[in-house]
Amino acid sequence: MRQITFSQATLEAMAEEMRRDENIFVMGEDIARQGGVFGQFKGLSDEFGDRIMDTPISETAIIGAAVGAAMAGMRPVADMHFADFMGVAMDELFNQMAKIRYMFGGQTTVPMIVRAPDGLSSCAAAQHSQSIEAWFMNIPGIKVVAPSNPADAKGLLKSALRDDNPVIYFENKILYREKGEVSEEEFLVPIGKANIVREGTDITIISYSIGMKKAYEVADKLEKQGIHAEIIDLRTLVPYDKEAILKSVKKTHRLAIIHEAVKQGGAGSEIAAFVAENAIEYLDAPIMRFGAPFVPVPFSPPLEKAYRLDSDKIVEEILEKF
Amino acid sequence: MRQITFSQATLEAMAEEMRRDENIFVMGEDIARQGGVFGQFKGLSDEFGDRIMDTPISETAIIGAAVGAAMAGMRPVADMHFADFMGVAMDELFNQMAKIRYMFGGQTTVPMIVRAPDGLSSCAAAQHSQSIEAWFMNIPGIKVVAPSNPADAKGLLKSALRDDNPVIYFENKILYREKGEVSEEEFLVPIGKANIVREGTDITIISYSIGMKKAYEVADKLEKQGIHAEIIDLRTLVPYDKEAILKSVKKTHRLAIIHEAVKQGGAGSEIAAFVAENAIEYLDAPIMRFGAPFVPVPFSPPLEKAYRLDSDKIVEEILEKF
Amino acid sequence: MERYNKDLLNTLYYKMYKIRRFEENIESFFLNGEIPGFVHLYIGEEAIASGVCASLTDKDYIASTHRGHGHTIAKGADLNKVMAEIFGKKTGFCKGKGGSMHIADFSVGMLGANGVVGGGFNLAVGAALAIKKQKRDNVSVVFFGDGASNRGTFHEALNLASVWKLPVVFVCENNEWASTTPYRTTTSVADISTRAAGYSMASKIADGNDVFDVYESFKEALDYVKAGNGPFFLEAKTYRIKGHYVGDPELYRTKEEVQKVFDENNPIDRFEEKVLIEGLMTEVELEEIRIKVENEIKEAINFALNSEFPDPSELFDDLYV
Amino acid sequence: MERYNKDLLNTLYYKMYKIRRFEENIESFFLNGEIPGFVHLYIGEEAIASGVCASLTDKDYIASTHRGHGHTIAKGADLNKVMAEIFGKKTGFCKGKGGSMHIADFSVGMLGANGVVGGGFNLAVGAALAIKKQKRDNVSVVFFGDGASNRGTFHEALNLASVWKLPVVFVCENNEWASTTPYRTTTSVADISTRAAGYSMASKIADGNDVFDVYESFKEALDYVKAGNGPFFLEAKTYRIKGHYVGDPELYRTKEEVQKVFDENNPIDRFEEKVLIEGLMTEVELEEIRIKVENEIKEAINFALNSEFPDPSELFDDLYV
Ligand SMILES: Cc1ncc(C[n+]2csc(CCOP(=O)(O)OP(=O)(O)O)c2C)c(N)n1
Ligand SMILES: Cc1ncc(C[n+]2csc(CCOP(=O)(O)OP(=O)(O)O)c2C)c(N)n1
Ligand SMILES: [Mg+2]
Ligand SMILES: [Mg+2]
Repeated sequence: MRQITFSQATLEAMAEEMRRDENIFVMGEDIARQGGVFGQFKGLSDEFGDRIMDTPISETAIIGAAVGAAMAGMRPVADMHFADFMGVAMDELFNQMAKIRYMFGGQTTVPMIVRAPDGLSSCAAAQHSQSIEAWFMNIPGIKVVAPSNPADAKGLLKSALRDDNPVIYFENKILYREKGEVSEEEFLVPIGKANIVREGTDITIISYSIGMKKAYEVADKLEKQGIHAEIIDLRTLVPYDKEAILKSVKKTHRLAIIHEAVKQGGAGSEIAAFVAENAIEYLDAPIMRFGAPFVPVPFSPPLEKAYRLDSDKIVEEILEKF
Repeated sequence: MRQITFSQATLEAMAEEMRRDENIFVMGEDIARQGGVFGQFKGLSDEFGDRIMDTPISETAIIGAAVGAAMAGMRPVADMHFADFMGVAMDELFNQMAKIRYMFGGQTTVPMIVRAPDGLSSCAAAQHSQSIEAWFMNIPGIKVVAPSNPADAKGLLKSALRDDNPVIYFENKILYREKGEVSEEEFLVPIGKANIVREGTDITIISYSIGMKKAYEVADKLEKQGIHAEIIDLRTLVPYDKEAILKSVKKTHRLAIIHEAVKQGGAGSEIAAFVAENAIEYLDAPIMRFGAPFVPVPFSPPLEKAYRLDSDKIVEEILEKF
Repeated sequence: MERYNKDLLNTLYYKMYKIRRFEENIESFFLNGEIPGFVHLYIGEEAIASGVCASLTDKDYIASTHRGHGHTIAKGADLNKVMAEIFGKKTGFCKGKGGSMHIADFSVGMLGANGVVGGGFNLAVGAALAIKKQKRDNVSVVFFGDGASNRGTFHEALNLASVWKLPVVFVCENNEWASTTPYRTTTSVADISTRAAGYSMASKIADGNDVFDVYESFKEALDYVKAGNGPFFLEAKTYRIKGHYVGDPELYRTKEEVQKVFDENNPIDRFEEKVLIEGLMTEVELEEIRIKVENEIKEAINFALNSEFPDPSELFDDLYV
Repeated sequence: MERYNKDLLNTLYYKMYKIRRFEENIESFFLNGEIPGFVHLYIGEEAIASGVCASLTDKDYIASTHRGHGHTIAKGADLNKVMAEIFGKKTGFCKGKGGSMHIADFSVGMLGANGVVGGGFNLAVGAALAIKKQKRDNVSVVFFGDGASNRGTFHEALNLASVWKLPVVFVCENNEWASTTPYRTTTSVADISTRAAGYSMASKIADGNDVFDVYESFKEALDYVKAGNGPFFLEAKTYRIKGHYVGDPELYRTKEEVQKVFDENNPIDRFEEKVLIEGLMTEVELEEIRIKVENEIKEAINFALNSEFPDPSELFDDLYV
């Protein structure tokens, strides 16, 4: 199958769906003239003209106007430039976008997508490196996806563009340039379904987005020790695939959760707690979470390196529990 | 000992500390003229004059200016009116307040307090009823406290007012009117230390803030079934008292966590995950979390009632696991 | 006054009077403990919503505030369902999930009250953007208070509406108070419309207690906006007659101060006086409208009181599609 | 020109030239891959930070932007530590934790660059509030771009500063670009200072490429603010000569357009021309300053290059007190 980058995969999803649905349009900073900070909108304005709109540096207006346009029949895509800037529009995200449908008794839908490039890149420091998906797991009314590869990037974005609920689409900055197989046929990846990307018997490793790279590394290293890990790519964080998780844990009796975001209060906490609540009797070892330490992201290369997940350390800690 | 309300306790803490430290001042909406939406600042402006400042409806300015003033040698207290409005100033809270000290290599401190009245009151609906403390457990650089009674309210606020780190002080709207014993002597409650408010042998119940009311109800009801619950009032969410939690769980072999906030991705997830990671072998039953369902807070009384924690149901679920 | 045909006069009076009587009833039900949550009354400001909405159709949008009953009624929402919602009944517009602070009627383009002050600006701008993209000949209106004009969303919304020349009218209800705070102590301009120049936006000040002035001014705004000139800023000067919310002890001002404004500058009295003196309407005609309003309100009250509360099982409905 | 004694002239030239040469060096180190992260250069805008900071002391505060090297240097921060920080060394101001986008020197009142556009407004307002509460005779200055002027924080900060009459000067560096976007397409006024009137705030426009005009205008602002009149808004018109960040392909404008501005309106050339023609300084004096600057920069580079990176164990330092 052909290989394309994650970034190209999102571009294809956008173009295909924008051709299909004329209500889709895109708002954000530097997306029309520049094609996005990471090139993830490159060329779209050639085909779609003023459906790709460069905005002022006004994040509350970007999200707020997207909500308003969604209520008035459009299907806006709002680009956040960096996920780090979602805090600027947090009220619009959690008090408006997430609540409108419910609070108004289902009178309207808010079909919109928030695209949020996240994660460490290369020494972008404290305010340009964050992964804050966990907050949104605590906010009812939003769907949250976080693809880990080009095919999922395309399939989930297409699904999101057809979903009548607000969807936050976390796209990792490092993954943009990664290549992977993506079918030329049209396909969707359903929101809410995890992907068992590797079957195994000895331990379940759950991850999503860039964390999946570590998941594979860790699984490969464990394999060398004769430990067969089952890897679950969560794909969607809200709603997350409870069934797939339980099924796997009941089979492997062990669980490790890996994500790049801060460990304390991270998405892994919810997953771990869910399993401890629903399958503790199947577990032969502590549930392990691996995530960033409890400090802001530092700038200097050796500090950033120390901040990052290290698959050797993860393997070591896992082995200690075997 | 004399009894005063939670609200009075915070007033005493403010007044005592403001007398001690002339750098403390307070900013917020309707706090000088009105004494706060819940009367929690009542009378302070009589004694402290322009150290109690009514602001415009400008939450980013309230938090941002507090950060700026803190860096310039003051010790600001910023009132958020309702915790629900913290989203408006989320960037200031998480990208500025929380990160400044670390990101600038310790060149400055940011001694400030954010006071955030939270929780359900009486049919205040989706945007005036929330508890969002979990988000802040995922953000390094902030301390987070959530007192459950007048004595802790006073002691923790006084500690916060002497802490050189930014502290978010979640104060529950219903608790304001509750009375409790508060010593007339000066005292502090240390940030980061949990309180074992009742010793028990059969199950550990962890809670904080208004959740503690349910914790007591549940424990009392369990007691009638011959089950002796140990109750931990967490008091502080960041940093939370890991030692106290582990010690108790290792003794009781069971754990239930209760909070009013949304269960999914709530503070209970972190606590549960922590225990599943560090003491799973001591557990005789699943770790149970009790929190709000995954919907915004509805307005109508029967819906709001259905939304609330119900100690009978909690007891029932706990008993099922015995 | 030639454009004031009977229909229009009836409409203006009908809307104003309906809002007034609705609010008076809400106030007493609330004080009797029959309405849950809290409510903010629009009494004394009826001329603004009425004068604005008289020129709007169901295809035009409005975004509202925490003080939203007046806007909702003026926009033509079914009174029964407004009343039922405020009582928390399942027959209300939001099936009891919203209440006073989240009243909405999407069928008439009323995009919702908002518990977040300043939350409506960008929603209205977004609706105007949709109108423009859909090449429709409609407008979007956002009502907001003097207090809301100090929120950052005000700035971002006005700037965006201006650079994109969107069909939106910003209607500032300057009632001189933001809960307990006189606007002059927190707002750095005397006329909030002064700020429009910072966005190259046309603006006007109207007497918010004179429904004719509001109507005329808004018409001007509408013509301007519909001609494709971009947004318009209308500041309506008024005064908050009631407490910030029902039950507000109002320690921050004197009863006399308020009474004086109400006696001298009551928009409904002013309308009545004017139409009678100028012979535009008769006392009989006014009375007919009042009777109609009373009947509708009585019906709405009955409807609300006789409606069921939602069933607890409905808690989980309407979250996701 | 009488107030321009030799000291002052030296200072202005020294600051500008130092920033210029610093940035040129940073650019080439970055292009050589020796600087981590990303950097935004201040080349062509030196007159603004220099003209402003010439009148400030260490007890005055500035809040800066993502494009903060110039502000930091103009405020008098130790060049070695600035350079070391940008290289990510532990001898830098932030011990390597901040880098270019978070450079800060609290010892000279430089409250930090900011990775969040528009993040500095309220910080500066807060510092001004502290000054007022401490009854000190200082000021707080916030530098910000044309792009930042569309953030809600701009509005909230200006309003608050105005109603509380705080000693703060808002210095808008209108360099016509917000990354790839020409400011006129996203900003609803031609002169951003027009917005000051919306906060009853005094304002002025200066030629941001003429350090004398910036100096004079800022002096005026300072006198105004120190007299207790409240905040002042100064818009400095300039142009962004370099790409938004080093490495920016700049597809959105032509090289010629940029070169033309740089040739005709280079603040350093303009200074040199002026002082030479008016006989205020000699070529020898200018050269002396340039040599001094080169030496300082050389030293700073050596310092940075010879400094250690932080030890991984330092990751956990400096979070809480
Ligand atoms: C973001 C936000 N901050 C604070 C509040 C609390 N609050 C509710 S209404 C109000 C005053 C609003 O004043 P104004 O905008 O003038 O409207 P009015 O009540 O006068 O109609 C305040 C401060 C809120 N609801 N939202
Ligand atoms: C809140 C926020 N939104 C977007 C960005 C991304 N960004 C960084 S610099 C920039 C342009 C800033 O333009 P301007 O304020 O004019 O400053 P200049 O770069 O011209 O000095 C943008 C959009 C950001 N850092 N912060
Ligand atoms: Mg008002
Ligand atoms: Mg610029």
